[in-house]
Amino acid sequence: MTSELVTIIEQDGKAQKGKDPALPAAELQRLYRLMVTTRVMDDRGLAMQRQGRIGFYLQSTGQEGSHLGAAYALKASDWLFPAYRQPGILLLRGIDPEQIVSEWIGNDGDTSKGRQMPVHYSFRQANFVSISSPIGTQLSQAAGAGMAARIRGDDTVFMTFCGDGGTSSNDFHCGLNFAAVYKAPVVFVVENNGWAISVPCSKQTASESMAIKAQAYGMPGVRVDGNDVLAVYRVCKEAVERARRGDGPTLVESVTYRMASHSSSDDAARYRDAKEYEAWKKKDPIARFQLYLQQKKLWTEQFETEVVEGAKAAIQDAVKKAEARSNPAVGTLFDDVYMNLTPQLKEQKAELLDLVQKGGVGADIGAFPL
Amino acid sequence: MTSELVTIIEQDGKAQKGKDPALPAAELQRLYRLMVTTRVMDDRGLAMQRQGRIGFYLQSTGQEGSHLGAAYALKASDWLFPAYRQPGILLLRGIDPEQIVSEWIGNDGDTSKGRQMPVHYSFRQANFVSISSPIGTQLSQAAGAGMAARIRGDDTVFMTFCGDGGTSSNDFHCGLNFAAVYKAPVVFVVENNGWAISVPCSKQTASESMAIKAQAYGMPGVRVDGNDVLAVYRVCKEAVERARRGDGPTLVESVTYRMASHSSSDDAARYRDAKEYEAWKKKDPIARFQLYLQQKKLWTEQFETEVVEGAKAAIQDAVKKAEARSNPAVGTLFDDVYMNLTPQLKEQKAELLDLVQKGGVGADIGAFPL
Amino acid sequence: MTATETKTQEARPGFKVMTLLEAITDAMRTEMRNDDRVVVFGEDVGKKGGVFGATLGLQDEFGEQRCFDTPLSECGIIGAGVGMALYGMRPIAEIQFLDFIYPAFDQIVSEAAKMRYRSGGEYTCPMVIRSPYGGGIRGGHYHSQSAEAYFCHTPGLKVVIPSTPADAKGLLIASIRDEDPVMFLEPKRIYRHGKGEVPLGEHVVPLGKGRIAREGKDVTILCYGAMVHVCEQAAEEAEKAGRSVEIVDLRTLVPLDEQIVLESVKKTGRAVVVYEAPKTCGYGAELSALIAEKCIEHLEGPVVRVAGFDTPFPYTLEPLYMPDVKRVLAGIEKTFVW
Amino acid sequence: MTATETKTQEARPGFKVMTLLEAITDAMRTEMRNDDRVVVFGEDVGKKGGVFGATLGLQDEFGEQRCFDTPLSECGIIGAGVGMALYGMRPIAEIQFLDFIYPAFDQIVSEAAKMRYRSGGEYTCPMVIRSPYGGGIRGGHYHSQSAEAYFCHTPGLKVVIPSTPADAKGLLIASIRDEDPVMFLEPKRIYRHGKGEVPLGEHVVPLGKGRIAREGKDVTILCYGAMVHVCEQAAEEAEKAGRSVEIVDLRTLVPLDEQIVLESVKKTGRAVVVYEAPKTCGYGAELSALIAEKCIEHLEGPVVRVAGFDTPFPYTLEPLYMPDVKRVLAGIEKTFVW
Ligand SMILES: Cc1ncc(C[n+]2csc(CCOP(=O)(O)OP(=O)(O)O)c2C)c(N)n1
Ligand SMILES: Cc1ncc(C[n+]2csc(CCOP(=O)(O)OP(=O)(O)O)c2C)c(N)n1
Ligand SMILES: [Mg+2]
Ligand SMILES: [Mg+2]
Repeated sequence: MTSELVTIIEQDGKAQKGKDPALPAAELQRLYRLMVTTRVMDDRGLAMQRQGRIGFYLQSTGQEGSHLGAAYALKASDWLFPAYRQPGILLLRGIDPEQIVSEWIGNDGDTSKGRQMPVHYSFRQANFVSISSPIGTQLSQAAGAGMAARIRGDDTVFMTFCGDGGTSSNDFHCGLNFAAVYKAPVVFVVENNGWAISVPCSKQTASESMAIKAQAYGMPGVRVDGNDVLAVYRVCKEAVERARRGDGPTLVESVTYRMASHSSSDDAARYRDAKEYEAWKKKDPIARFQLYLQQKKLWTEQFETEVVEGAKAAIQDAVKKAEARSNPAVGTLFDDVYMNLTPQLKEQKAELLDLVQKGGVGADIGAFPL
Repeated sequence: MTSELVTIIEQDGKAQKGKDPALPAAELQRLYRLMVTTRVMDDRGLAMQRQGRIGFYLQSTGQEGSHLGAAYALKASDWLFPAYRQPGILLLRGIDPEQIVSEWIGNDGDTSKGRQMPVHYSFRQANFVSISSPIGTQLSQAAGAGMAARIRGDDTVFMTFCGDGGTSSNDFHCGLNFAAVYKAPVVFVVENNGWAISVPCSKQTASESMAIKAQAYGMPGVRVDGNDVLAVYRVCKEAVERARRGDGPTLVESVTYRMASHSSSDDAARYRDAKEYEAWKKKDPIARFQLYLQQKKLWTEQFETEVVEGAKAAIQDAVKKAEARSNPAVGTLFDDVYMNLTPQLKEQKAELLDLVQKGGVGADIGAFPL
Repeated sequence: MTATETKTQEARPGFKVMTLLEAITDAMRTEMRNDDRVVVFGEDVGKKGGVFGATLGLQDEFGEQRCFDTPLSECGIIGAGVGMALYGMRPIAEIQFLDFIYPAFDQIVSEAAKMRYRSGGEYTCPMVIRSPYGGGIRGGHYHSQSAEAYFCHTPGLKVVIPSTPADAKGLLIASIRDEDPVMFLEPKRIYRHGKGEVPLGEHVVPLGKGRIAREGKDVTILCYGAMVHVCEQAAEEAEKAGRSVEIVDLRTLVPLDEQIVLESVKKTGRAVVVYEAPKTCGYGAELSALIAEKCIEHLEGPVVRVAGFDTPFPYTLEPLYMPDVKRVLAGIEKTFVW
Repeated sequence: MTATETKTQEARPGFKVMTLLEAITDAMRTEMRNDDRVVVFGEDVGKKGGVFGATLGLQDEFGEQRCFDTPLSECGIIGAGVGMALYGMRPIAEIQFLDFIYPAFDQIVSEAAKMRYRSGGEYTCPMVIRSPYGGGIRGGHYHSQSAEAYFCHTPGLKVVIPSTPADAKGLLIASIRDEDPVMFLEPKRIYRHGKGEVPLGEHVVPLGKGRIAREGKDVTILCYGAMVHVCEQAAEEAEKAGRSVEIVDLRTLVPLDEQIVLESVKKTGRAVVVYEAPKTCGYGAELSALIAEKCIEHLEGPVVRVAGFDTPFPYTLEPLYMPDVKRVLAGIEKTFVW
């Protein structure tokens, strides 16, 4: 059954009978802290963009439970092929927030050396594959990585994300098809947040759900309440185990909501009804999980304060350190096109360095703002 | 239910109760004649390729019932976006066989002016859109044409074909998605003939059928016995009517078999079990339809002789006339890139004509055979 | 003030001062009023009016049938556009950023470009593919690319790039009326930079004709899009140093106005080719090759290219990647002293 | 007999006489034995051994895990290949005809080419994309195209085209061992044309080094792939008319061996660039531009291009479309008399 929506945490914060994954108290609190820290970080990111301290930002507000619940089902050795709206996973995998903020700035502490716009992270240390802007391309790559692991006999599992818009991409089609044909150990998580910038899900596809698309590829499809971190965790855990057993891929549709505008360049008020937002606000995944913790007596005001203040302090510290860093060196412009500089790149590099030394080059970029 | 296989003509040639479309006798005989003529033409095409009289050929043997049954459900004003294995439709739509053979040769009687390999027909007079080699590209185009007709308020229906291999293409995904989202009047016919050159259908997709893929797009999917011309006709007729009513697209999976090698360049014996062929040979759509006609007393030995000999004579006549034609004129090489020659093309044309006049240009092409 | 800018906001009668972006909207509006076969579609072009606002107001005026959002599939956008064109419409497909056109590459190069030829002229594909392109807005790796050379190397496509508001309108209207597929690439860096007088209503700038953006005697700069403005600034500087610079704004890359290029180079004897795309195999290589083939005897120095580097597009170091005034000046000098 | 052919079927010890196609199979077999990270996949490469037979025997020897058929999706083939490479394999993806690579264009130019750069070197994509390309086999519109320029204009990709059996093996092995994505384009017209001695076992021809296919004094021809053989025939003819022709076989288009090109042109003072692809913006434009930029003072005539016309690829009139001996000879003459 693909259209049923799997839920665990009820309105009152109680878990549905027999469905509570019963995680240890410390783990539950850790998950909560990650969700809160993700939101704090996101708020800070947007603020910095508004202050002109970074050029762009994109929030995940409302989707913290979805991506954290999903990735929490993995082992650290498992790989992620993310989209751009799963920043909490970086925190889950222990990335230093300074490195995250450095990516926003594109400074010399950025693992990507300032090559991409903010929030397009790459963290090899966390098996977190470089995020691409083109929608969907990670899906077929995840399939291929899964095929490779199977060929090599590794038990690595691959989790990849896309949005509702991403289901229309070429790579959704071939990625799911390849994964199913080769029984690749991949979990495809579609975070259906209702919108692809200004295009509502109803104009994205006429199918009755995203999960049902799994049938086209002969793999199981599951719909889960994406604002219920435990439900997402439980569904993904099963999918991860299935993959690890060698039984192939699963499509998970995580039904959630993009509570913010698409990005700092967008204003959702221009195309979206405020009422829709209000309705979803009541289902905020953080509030919902808080209720669950309350029920379990794992939440107090004091805990809350500690979590929020701790998060703020950590991000503040990261911003401070990251902002003290410098731009990547000019010469790095030519690195990493290939493993080694070609003769052509050497010549172009020498020419540029020469001009830079003479002064003035690159100065007029500000003349044509958008 | 997408996995049931719709059939009408039973083993003994009788129609299943209540399912016989009860076409007039003359129409049934006409359909039979078209199927036979298609096969005769295909046999002749392959023979000509073997004799070195044309450069390439690709047969539709075993699939005559499938594509003729499907296209028979259309009005003449409806459009076709074909793949390359539906030659019978040309005969159905009254194309002069001389024009068909001219296309094989690529002579000055070819509507495409010798620009494409054999069997890549284009017949505007028959609303038969130019066939492309790249697999699947016609599918999203058919969706777009359907969207256009809807916008303009026309009641044209669009039928498009692809193979089982074609279901893996990018355009299958976006074509079906767009058609469903915009309720475009399109009938997508997947002729599942078991093979994509040497790749069996089981390696093409892990889905339980091709028809079930319709669910991913929120449109009906139907599986029909592709070797039963009446069943294909009936299923497509319903899909065409649905489209014309404004209720949107349908996916029809026509289950059939490629009885020949993929093309004149291929030798199926290298990868395919002869037993499979033998089993399908018993389900030959022409023999099956013949049995039905016998049951209806519409078939006699004499009728058969007349049909076969008539077809052979018509094709023989076409070959004779087409072979008497000339190559397209040298200058046509530069036509139809744009509506008018650009200055660059004018210059290139003048240069070539000059060299041709001096003699010898183009002579050494034969030096490097494949 | 350069020839392509108007400092005052007042326009002559029959004209209006607009940004390049507004001129593009105006062109579409004009043609949608003129011809009901014209439809506009793409991601976010409806209610939102496009991520840059190029389609603002069109859905309101023409309804959801003629200006509509699509699913997130460039392949579907162009494939459907080809189908519409085949059926007799005049589709205008917006690709949100040129960097995202590649999923549709097959439909463009195998289908739109070749339909007329492969069908012997039976089927044609009059459609416009509009897309913002180029750097200068801090868009980083995937919101900055200049991919024009791919399309220029594809027979069957026309490639048009405006550099002023008036040209943007006139060239877009000509593109919509053209009987063949046109890649209409919009230099997003100058979408809102500088304004210019644009004729109201009917205004057609024919495809295939370049323009002399600045007259000069000593050296010719060949350029298009946002680079025209960089080159104009560089020319001012060079003038101070005693070099008289002629600037040819190509406007249409395919078909190219060879005559205007060759005449200018023959006159000045020196040529600098400026483009933002990676240097190797960029459109500027074609211009250099043309000169090397057709007027080498008039040259008094090497044909110099000032281009993007042969790297993907960077984010932080973008100001160093983009050809700027200093680099253009250095290029000019190389044609004198090498 | 040209330098690249062997009339007799006997080879020296340690060598074997092979076709270019056999040399390609041999290279893959050699590397699959050497390195178990190497896998080969694509449409029909398994049991059938590929539509041209390039993978014949590989599935038998290495099993279905290391040589396997894929669904009919170039996008999936390359996307999966990128994923495999990221995970540490050495994938070799076969695209059945280069004309069919466009559905995968996004994965190639946005992903494979940019992975190292955009991830700051954290993730790399060492993979080989093999594909038969070019005309001369009566393949018509969609089985004949030469698309190398698209890839040469894409920083992050290397582009390799062999013209002899020995080079095919040595360059393919070098490509498989390369740490970056390589487009390995195989001139299908000469797959089985002429045979040549090929070293058995280990044989590496480094990327980025061209070769002088023929020495001469009066004029340089720059070419690659099947055109090398056409140019060799033309050179023989020209020799009879008293023109001494030097032929540079580029072998690697990116990174280009600039030195061998510039040295030859400086020596002869004349250059003809020969390529099959449509003329405008083809790779030959880059070569002309390079010459116009770096050694114009050595030139005694225009840099002439002999190329495919700016039309899609035809079927019946193919012999007129392809640059042939007569057209190359006419091109040579133009560098002397213009
Ligand atoms: C191939 C491609 N086309 C267009 C875009 C521009 N774009 C960026 S995000 C976006 C919407 C994505 O929607 P969805 O997949 O639902 O993800 P969400 O943003 O909702 O998380 C679009 C159209 C792009 N990045 N890539
Ligand atoms: C995009 C693309 N990739 C590869 C090919 C080469 N090719 C031609 S036909 C074919 C198999 C098609 O199989 P299917 O869709 O099942 O159609 P059938 O031939 O069985 O009718 C392949 C791989 C092609 N024409 N286009
Ligand atoms: Mg979304
Ligand atoms: Mg098939």
